[in-house]
Amino acid sequence: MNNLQQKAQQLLESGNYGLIVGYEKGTSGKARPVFIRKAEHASKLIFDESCDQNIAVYLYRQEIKHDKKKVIVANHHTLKSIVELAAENQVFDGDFMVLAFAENGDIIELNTFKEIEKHVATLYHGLTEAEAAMMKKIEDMSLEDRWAFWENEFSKCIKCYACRASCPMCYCPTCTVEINQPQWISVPSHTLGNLEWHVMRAMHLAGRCVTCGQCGKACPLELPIQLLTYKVALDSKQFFDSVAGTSICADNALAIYKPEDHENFIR
Amino acid sequence: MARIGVFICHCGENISATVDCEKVAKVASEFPGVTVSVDYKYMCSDPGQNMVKEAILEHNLTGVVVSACSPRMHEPTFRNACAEAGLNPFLCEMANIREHCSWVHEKSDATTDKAIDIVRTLVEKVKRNEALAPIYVPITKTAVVIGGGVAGIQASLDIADAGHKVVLVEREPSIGGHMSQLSETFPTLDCSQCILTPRMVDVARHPNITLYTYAEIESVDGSIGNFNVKIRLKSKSLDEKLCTGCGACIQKCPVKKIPSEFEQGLGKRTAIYVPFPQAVPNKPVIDRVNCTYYIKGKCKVCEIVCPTKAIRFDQEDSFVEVQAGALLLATGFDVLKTNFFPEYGYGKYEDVIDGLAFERLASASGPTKGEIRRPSDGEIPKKIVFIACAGSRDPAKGIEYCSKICCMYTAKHAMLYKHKVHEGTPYIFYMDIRATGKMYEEFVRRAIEEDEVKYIRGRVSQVYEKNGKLIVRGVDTLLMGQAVEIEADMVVLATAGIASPGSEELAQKLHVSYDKHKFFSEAHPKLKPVETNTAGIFLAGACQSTKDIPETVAAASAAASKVAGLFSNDLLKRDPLIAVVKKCAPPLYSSCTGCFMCIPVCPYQAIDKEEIKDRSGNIIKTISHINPGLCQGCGTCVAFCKSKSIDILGYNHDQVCAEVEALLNEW
Amino acid sequence: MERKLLTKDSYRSLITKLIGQNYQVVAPVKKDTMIDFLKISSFDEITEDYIVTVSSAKTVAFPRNEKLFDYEKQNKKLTQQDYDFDSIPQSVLIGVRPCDAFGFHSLSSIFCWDSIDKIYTTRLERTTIIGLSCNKADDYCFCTSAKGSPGSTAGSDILLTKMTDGNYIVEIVTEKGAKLVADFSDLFTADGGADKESLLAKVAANFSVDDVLAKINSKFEDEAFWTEQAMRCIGCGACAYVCPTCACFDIQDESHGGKGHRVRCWDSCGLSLFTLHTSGHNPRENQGQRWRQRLMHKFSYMPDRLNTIGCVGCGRCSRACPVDMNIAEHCMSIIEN
Amino acid sequence: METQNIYLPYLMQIDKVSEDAPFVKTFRLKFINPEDEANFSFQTGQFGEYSVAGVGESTFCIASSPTRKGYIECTFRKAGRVTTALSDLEEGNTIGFRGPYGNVFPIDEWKGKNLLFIAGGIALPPMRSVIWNCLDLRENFKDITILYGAKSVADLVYKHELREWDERPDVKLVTTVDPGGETHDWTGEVGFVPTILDKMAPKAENTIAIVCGPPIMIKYTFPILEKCGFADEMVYTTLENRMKCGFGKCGRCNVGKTYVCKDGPVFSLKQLKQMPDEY
Repeated sequence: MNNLQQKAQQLLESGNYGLIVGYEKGTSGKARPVFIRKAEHASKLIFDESCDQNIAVYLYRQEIKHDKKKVIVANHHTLKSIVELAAENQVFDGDFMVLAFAENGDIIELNTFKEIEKHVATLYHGLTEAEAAMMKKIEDMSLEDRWAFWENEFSKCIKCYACRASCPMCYCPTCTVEINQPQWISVPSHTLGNLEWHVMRAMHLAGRCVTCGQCGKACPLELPIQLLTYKVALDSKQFFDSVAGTSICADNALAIYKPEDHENFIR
Repeated sequence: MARIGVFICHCGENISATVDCEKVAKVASEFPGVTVSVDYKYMCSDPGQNMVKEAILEHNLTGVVVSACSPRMHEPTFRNACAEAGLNPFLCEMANIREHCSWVHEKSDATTDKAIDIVRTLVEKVKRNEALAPIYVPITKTAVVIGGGVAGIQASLDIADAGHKVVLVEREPSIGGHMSQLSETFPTLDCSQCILTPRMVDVARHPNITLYTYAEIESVDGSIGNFNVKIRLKSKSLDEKLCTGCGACIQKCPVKKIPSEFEQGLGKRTAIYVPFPQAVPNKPVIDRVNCTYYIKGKCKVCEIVCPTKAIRFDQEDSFVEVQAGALLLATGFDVLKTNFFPEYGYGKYEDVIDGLAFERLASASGPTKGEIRRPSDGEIPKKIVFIACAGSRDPAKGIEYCSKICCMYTAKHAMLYKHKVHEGTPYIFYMDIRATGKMYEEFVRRAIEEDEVKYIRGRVSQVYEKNGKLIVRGVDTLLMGQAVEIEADMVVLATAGIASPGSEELAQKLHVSYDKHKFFSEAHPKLKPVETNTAGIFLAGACQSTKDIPETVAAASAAASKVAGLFSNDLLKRDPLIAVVKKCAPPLYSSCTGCFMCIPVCPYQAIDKEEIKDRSGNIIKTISHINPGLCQGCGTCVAFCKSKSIDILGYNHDQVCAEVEALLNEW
Repeated sequence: MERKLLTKDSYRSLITKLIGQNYQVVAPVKKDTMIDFLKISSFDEITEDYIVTVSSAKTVAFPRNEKLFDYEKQNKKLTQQDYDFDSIPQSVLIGVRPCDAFGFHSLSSIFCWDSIDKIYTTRLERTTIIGLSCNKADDYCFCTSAKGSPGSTAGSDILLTKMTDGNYIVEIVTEKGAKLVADFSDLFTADGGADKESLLAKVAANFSVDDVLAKINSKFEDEAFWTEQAMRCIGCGACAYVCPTCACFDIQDESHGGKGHRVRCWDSCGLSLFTLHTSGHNPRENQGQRWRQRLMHKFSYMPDRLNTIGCVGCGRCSRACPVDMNIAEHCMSIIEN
Repeated sequence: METQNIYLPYLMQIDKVSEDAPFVKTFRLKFINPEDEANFSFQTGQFGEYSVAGVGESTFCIASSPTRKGYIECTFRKAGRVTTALSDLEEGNTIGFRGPYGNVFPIDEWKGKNLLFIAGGIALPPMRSVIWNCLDLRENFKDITILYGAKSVADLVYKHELREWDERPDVKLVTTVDPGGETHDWTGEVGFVPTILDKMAPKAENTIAIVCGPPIMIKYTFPILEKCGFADEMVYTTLENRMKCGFGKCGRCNVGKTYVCKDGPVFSLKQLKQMPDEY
């Protein structure tokens, strides 16, 4: 048993904790989320590079939301999302414990939002090289080419909303697309409705996207939709010096006005 | 089943000159849901309004669209007309085909088509309008007046005399403001303090006025009718109840060389002090920056000599919270100082002073007992050069505006100098003479003709010292730009009036808009000169722009009358066009996710949290709640809410979407 | 069953001729990163390098959006333009895996349940399905557990099996298939008698779907079981949209001004609003209930009411699932528990 | 119109609109195409899909009796997108109607029995069809009792028909409003439907009870009927699940393996008890 499994076993045996949300090996060796309730199942837990899913999305699931004896094994995406969710009052201090990992692989217990916030400050917040390269490729396109690129991508979208379901920040019980009085966004999937949906999703994540890329990973059609929210995240950083997932205070770039902001219309 | 009446106004020729109103009426009559559609020359006229009323009664209309001018003009007119005919006024909408259409386009079919589009849009909206009831907010009949200069004093007295409570907040240890520093006032040359101090005493004695000096506004929330003002009472290191104002402490204070702010640095004061003898309240404060006890930890002479043991070294700042129905800003102005004028040697040469300092020199209660003496050596100056527009009307230095009072006070200064130093020669460099008040021009003429003040039209390029004299170099533009050089004993700069320090912070606390010079902005430069864009907050005096005393007093009384007008009702009637968080049936209760990101967005602090509880009191969820008394219906939260959980009554999503669809769809 | 042989060159000719004769030919095409069924205009667009396509072949008969009819409003008058059945093209669907082909059986049972959905049936009638046996499989495949096999002919009109030399064994399954072969008889040659079985991928049968059918009804009330099974599920609709047998749909109106059409579009029982009443009441209010609906529908309701299993073992839903909800594993949990 | 398109609605003209309660309206609909009318028939208990072009379809029961020929009626409360659009319509407008769908109240089996109708709020409309159906065949049944309750007096629908029933000697009508919902001139009962039912203590013998109302009302009504001795097969209700198609394809309305659109919407309490708790 490795450290994590031992730790999990101890926590469950102690009786202070009843549920560990973490990762296990899934089909074909892929990592997937797992919910461990019994100490003898602790050996299912893994944590390695393959565990790149953002599992903060489970923290506010109705089934476990009010379970205060839960632990979440968090990769850095998950940690950032927890901070952002805390800022937006979707998770509450003390409702769960976080197991994070130091660079040397040591387990770090984080019990409060303050501790998580402090730990997150030590993490890397930019895009990966590969992601940055994709971003650049699209930014370098001419306006026409970029439009054609996205038009082609969106034409494949089947509106399964896996992007929405997998995003920890998409927690609205009734999404804008599902509000039909009035119907702002067309329900049947065709290119126009798809474009509106994805643009709106990106705008709703402005200043809130922690650039985990989970939406893109979740897409069964492999649309690079994470680039849309990345773009908005990069703009938030550039124009408002706001990086989502770094502060537990609600200071969303679009919600507050600072005298040094470029535009002064909100004054 | 909608039964909409559409009323197209020609507005004389204003609309009908470019829009075919008859056609608009005809096309509109075919819109689904439109029962009656007519056009008329002047809808706002009595016969026009009667057409609307009669149509409501005759056709049992469920909505009215008046297609005319901007709703800013006649919306109340037509809403009232509808109400008189028994239709809820909020079922009446204005389609603006004048400012939005006829005035901005040429006569053409396209213009008429646009008018038709506008009307259709509003028809679709009004179909979805709901009857709304106005909101009534109780009014707290207390006004907080910020600033105790002549404006604040006048306004406080007027409001208090009208029978309402006033809380007057002054930053300095005494009320009085700049007027208390002045010697004589133009154009009558009566003594400033002599006319002001009785009013100061009135303030102190008035049963309706609570005076807080040495106090600042900490925070303000709430809105018209119900502000909550938190005031910081800076520690005076004194128990005011015990202090009799005997002055023993001041006499014995060992720190005596502090430049007096009141005397513009020309006189000195002690560390425990009252700013001036007639101060109200006439009780000292300890200036902790200069007090030996606070610096070194010992002294306490004042405590020892105080007969009533009123000194409190450990006193801390305290806070009071005041509920107020209205706020009145009277924070006044300041004058430009320091190295704004390096070429004039201000700050470099002791004998280059500003106008306020000259007032103190000329004042009988001033440091020289009213004798005009040079600050440097106490000599009586033989020649004084007054430089008007020192900073004002100088775009290069960032102040384009005219400070308005300098022409007059400079003339007064020269005159006062001449009256006191008969052999002296006053020179005035000026750009233009602006003497537009009652008896003002006569006053200036008197300075020129009777007191022989030498006016030189031109600008001063440099002031420098040479052999104990101040050499003032300028040009006389009336002498074809001939260079002029005057050897002066003293130079007085009529420095520009600027916003009082701290104005910007205060404006932000109060959500009052201000201009680029940090003067507070009025709601309308002509029609609402003493209102701000924030309802319930009024302006008086020089905090808005520099003003002379009569103008300031007039503005103060005007603002006071606005407050008294507001307070003449027990309830404030407001349009119910406010935001609401949408609720729905359980188990969702509301689509609001409780992210509370709308809270910082709200410019009026109208949003707080609401807990939804089950029957046994357990919290099911916490959602946003909008205080109807505070919400101004600006819609910022609506735009920001991702889950579309907030609607503005009268402008809800359904209505706005219907308008957009009506515009986009081809019919 | 009649067997023939189709050389790779003849295959190319066949497809080229079909396209030339104005058939709508739909085949697996590699577009960007994905392989999916698309209408082709040349044989070269076809790829065979896939285990299964991302989306299922059902789109041919049950497209994402189907305009049911058009309408036009003028003041109080409303006129309707019925569905133009003549507009449905004759199609040939190429490269359909046996699992996918079998999926049409399940779909048909739904669309023909009492009220016959003529739009669906016409589309299917006008489509000739040329299946392609699987020569490879992955960990998600479980057709052999769901009464299928990598070489099953059920559902195809013609089934091709690729031989090592690149030529194809042709099995003519239906009359429609026979007609197509007859129309292009010069391209088909006599069967060489190659062993089809040896060419097929091996898919281990880890469970029997009959056991699932037998057990699942007794599990309905076990709420804790379903909650735990669905814990990982994040409630997107990906599984249903890629599934060859999922037929749930929504009916929506699309309009511009007075003109518009009513549309039948895909929907998914995994989405939380699927069964939400206007009153706010939701009969399936948590993900456990919704996941139960998905499995019960496939392994209980369809077998009981329509005499067909609603799962063909293609494993698409598991591949598409962002959180690896592997349906075969869940089936096994039902059996085990 | 000859069509094989099961999604194509009949075009119906709104012949009459009545406002029955706040936000509740009744449309009388007539077929625009006489052939449609000739081919159309329905039985009490069935429902249909009503549509506004450009907005969509909504499901509700046919509120009129099949004995009244030449039109159908529907009653709806303005709640969702479609019902909001419907309530914006007026006489002369055209709407779409698909149906009839679903099973029927077995009124033939009820011959010679007493009938007890229990309805709450906006659930009277589905019951109104069967009430009028039975009243139009009055000789087939013995005592007919109607218990109808709503939140307040204003919320009672079909007010003039209630008056008509009240005045009929062959119908016993009991109306009630929730406590606090009464007006000063209210002469009916005050109390929740189950409470009033309990007070009425109806005889179960040879009596069929038909219950329709909000879930909470139904939940408390069944035990009282049981207490009074009603056997499960003597009690009927009609379920309202969300539907899109109406004919067993769209996948929404099933309660376990029971499809409300095909097997229902009318169920006996006996059938209901065999269904899982998923409605």
